[in-house]
Amino acid sequence: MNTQAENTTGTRLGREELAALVAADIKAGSFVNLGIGQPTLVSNYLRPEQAVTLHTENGMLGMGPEAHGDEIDPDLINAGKIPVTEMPGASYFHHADSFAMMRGGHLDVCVLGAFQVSATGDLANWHTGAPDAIPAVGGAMDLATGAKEVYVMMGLFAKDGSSKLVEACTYPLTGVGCVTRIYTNDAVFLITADGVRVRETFGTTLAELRERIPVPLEMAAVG
Amino acid sequence: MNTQAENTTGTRLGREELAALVAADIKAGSFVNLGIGQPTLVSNYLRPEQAVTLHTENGMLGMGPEAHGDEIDPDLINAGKIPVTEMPGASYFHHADSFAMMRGGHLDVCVLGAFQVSATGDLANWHTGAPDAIPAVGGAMDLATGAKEVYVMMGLFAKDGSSKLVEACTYPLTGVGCVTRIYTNDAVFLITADGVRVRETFGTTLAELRERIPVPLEMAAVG
Amino acid sequence: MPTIASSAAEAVAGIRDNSTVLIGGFGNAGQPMELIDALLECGATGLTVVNNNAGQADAGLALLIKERRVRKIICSFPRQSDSWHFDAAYRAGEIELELVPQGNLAERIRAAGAGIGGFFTPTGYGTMLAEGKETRIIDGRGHVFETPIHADYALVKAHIADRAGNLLYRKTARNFGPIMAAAATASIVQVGTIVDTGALDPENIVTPGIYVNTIVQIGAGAPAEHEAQQ
Amino acid sequence: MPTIASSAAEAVAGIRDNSTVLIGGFGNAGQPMELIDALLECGATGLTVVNNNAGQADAGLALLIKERRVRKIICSFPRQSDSWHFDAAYRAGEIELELVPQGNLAERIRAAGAGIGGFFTPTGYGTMLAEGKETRIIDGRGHVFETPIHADYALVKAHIADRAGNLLYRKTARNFGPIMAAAATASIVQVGTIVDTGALDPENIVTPGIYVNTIVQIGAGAPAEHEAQQ
Repeated sequence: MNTQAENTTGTRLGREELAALVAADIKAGSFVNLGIGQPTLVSNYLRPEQAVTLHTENGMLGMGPEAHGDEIDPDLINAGKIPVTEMPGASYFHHADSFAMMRGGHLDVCVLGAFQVSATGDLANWHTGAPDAIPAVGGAMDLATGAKEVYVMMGLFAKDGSSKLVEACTYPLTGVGCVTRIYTNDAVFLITADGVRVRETFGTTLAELRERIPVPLEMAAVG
Repeated sequence: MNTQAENTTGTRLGREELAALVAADIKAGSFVNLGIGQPTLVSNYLRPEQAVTLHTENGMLGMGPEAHGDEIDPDLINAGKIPVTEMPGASYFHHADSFAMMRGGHLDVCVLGAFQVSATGDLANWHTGAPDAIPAVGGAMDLATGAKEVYVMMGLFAKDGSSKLVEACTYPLTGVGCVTRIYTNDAVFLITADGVRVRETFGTTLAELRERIPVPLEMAAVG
Repeated sequence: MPTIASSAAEAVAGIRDNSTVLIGGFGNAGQPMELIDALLECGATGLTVVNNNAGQADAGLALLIKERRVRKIICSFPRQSDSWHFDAAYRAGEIELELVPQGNLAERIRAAGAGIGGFFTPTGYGTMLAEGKETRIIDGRGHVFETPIHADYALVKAHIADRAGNLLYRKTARNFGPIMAAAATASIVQVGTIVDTGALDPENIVTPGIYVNTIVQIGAGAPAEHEAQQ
Repeated sequence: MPTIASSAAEAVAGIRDNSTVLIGGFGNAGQPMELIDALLECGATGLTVVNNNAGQADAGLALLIKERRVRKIICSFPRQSDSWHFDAAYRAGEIELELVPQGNLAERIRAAGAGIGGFFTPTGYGTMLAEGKETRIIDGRGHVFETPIHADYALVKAHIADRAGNLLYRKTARNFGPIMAAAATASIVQVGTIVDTGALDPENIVTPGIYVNTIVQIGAGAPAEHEAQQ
């Protein structure tokens, strides 16, 4: 909430700036799962004093940074199958316990990529729906369903210029009404019971967003 | 099955002889849960070469004999809350894992006491059904339902002389169709899909049993 | 990160009237006696308590029941030779009893922590404890539908905690502790020893710190021969 | 007591055609590669395989699929950059795919080992993976009914076993091993080291020996710095 006082900054955020913004928004002491891909970048911007504990769904709390050189241990990998390291206070557990931790609502935040998010927080991020695509879901549905807060990081517009924030998803759903925030390079959106709120914009305006996004938008109350 | 060749012995079994008989019938390498009370006696007659592993539902495999003197550790008790000891190869687990082990059918044998057993293996052993009784079930239903084989140890006749092997239980049930054998001081009964079979008698005869037990009885085929 | 409370009284101070409280222990093993005593002292009433038993003799949970702080108890084995305070409250109609087979009790607590909405179990099928419950035949076998037991608080006794809240237990004192810590909104844990984060082997953690909200060190704790490994 | 086999081939020799086989591992961590190779060698076919993935590159499970030994696969993430043998079999209509969200997959395996007849989970509700499944609103939230995945065999890789079959795992190689060992009628486990019964601390056992039928020691196993404690 520390960014709410200034609702618009001059330029569109870069990939790294966006990751830094998400990291700064995570409350101290949180337990967090970062999805594969862009969300993984967030870990580079978490400050030690935030004391954030990272969960990886293949059975670990207290995951450290990616392993390099001699640190690499084939028995210690993250959900993206990348070798990682162990932080003090880590713990290991089996897959049922790991997903129980997620499904049971014990993670504070999960950060995921997305193809589309609807105005009511429906998430589509696992399947293009193309008739010849071989589907693969992994832990996407479990992550979307389980965490207390689901933050999506995505580009706001698809390659054809269409909005990925939509009235209703056209891609197959990952979860219903699960997304609470959307972080994009152009703006941060809050999904609330009263509709979608724009928390801040980066190099664009509410009016411009309203033109391109087929969802009613209001600025969030500055608190 | 080593006793099937001689179906009748001269005298009624004592309490300890009955425990020894049950112990001798447990296959080598079995995982076994012994209920509170009379079934606990069975552990005194298990031979080391049988390599039977005892389970206690409060979270342990590899339970050893009752603890005495300096062996007593208040953190190491059995389901009857008696201090016990630990055998080499023991393991500890929490209550959900312990009952998962039972419910999942991983225990080979469970030995329980009973108020009544029906001809189809229904068990009544937890509640007298008296209107002013305060009910308490503990792990009785879980034990009855979970083990591959449920052996009952009980007196064959109640104080009023009535048979505790009945056509249908009049006491509240613990489990339906779960008992596979009944060990009594007078005879051993097998509950089979074809009805109740008398494996052996002790100081009585099939004819005498038929007079007092309101259930069709046949001798078991000698194997 | 869990809060480290300086006393049992401080640890339970937030417990409000009409809360649901899971209390660990099987017999005396794993029973968080000092936390229960502090709960009695703090005065919270109208409680729903989940425990394997319903109190014994004149201590702990039995005193909570004697003082009529417990509106309802969910347990598997209330009646014991020394459960006189429960017996009296029950016969007076001053405590509600929900009797649950012990394994169903454990699984219902586990389900709450694991976000499971309900499950079918064969245990209890065809008995009076299944009366009024949904049943279903699955693969030819009768099953009863059971629901999760969520709670506001868990009072748990563990052996060793690190400052991140990771817990080790000791022998059969483990019993309900791990599943209760996971099922409660806030878990309050008494331990014999608190060690620095990093002192426990990550392979051996039984309750990860994510499930622990408050830790309090009580007395000398359990025997010390099972030391933290690293 | 588990059997200690002298080779991977001997360990899997009993696996029959048309069996359901759980195969542990997530990526290469915890993957029982030598047991899978032996399963390929032994010739069993018509298999239903349960694994998180559907084989990678030209090894292990991918070769079983290439050889058309797998009639059906139950997994969460079949399509990967190097899943070409699965992709080919699937596009040819020569393998049946049951796609399950990873946490539902784990919970269904756990349910089989725990004797649970089925459960309601929020994961997947409202998605195409719930199509045709029973649903229920519980406490205002949509849930899907999921059933246990029982199996004839489990192939598991652990770190250390004692002769009673108690298992320790290593780091994230633990993953599906413990729940698969419990869900199968017969569990076949490859380990780096077999130690005498009594050499492992009973507090730290992850898979109790009751869930293990066959053990085989393979090679030097995993790095040895995580030694048996006592």
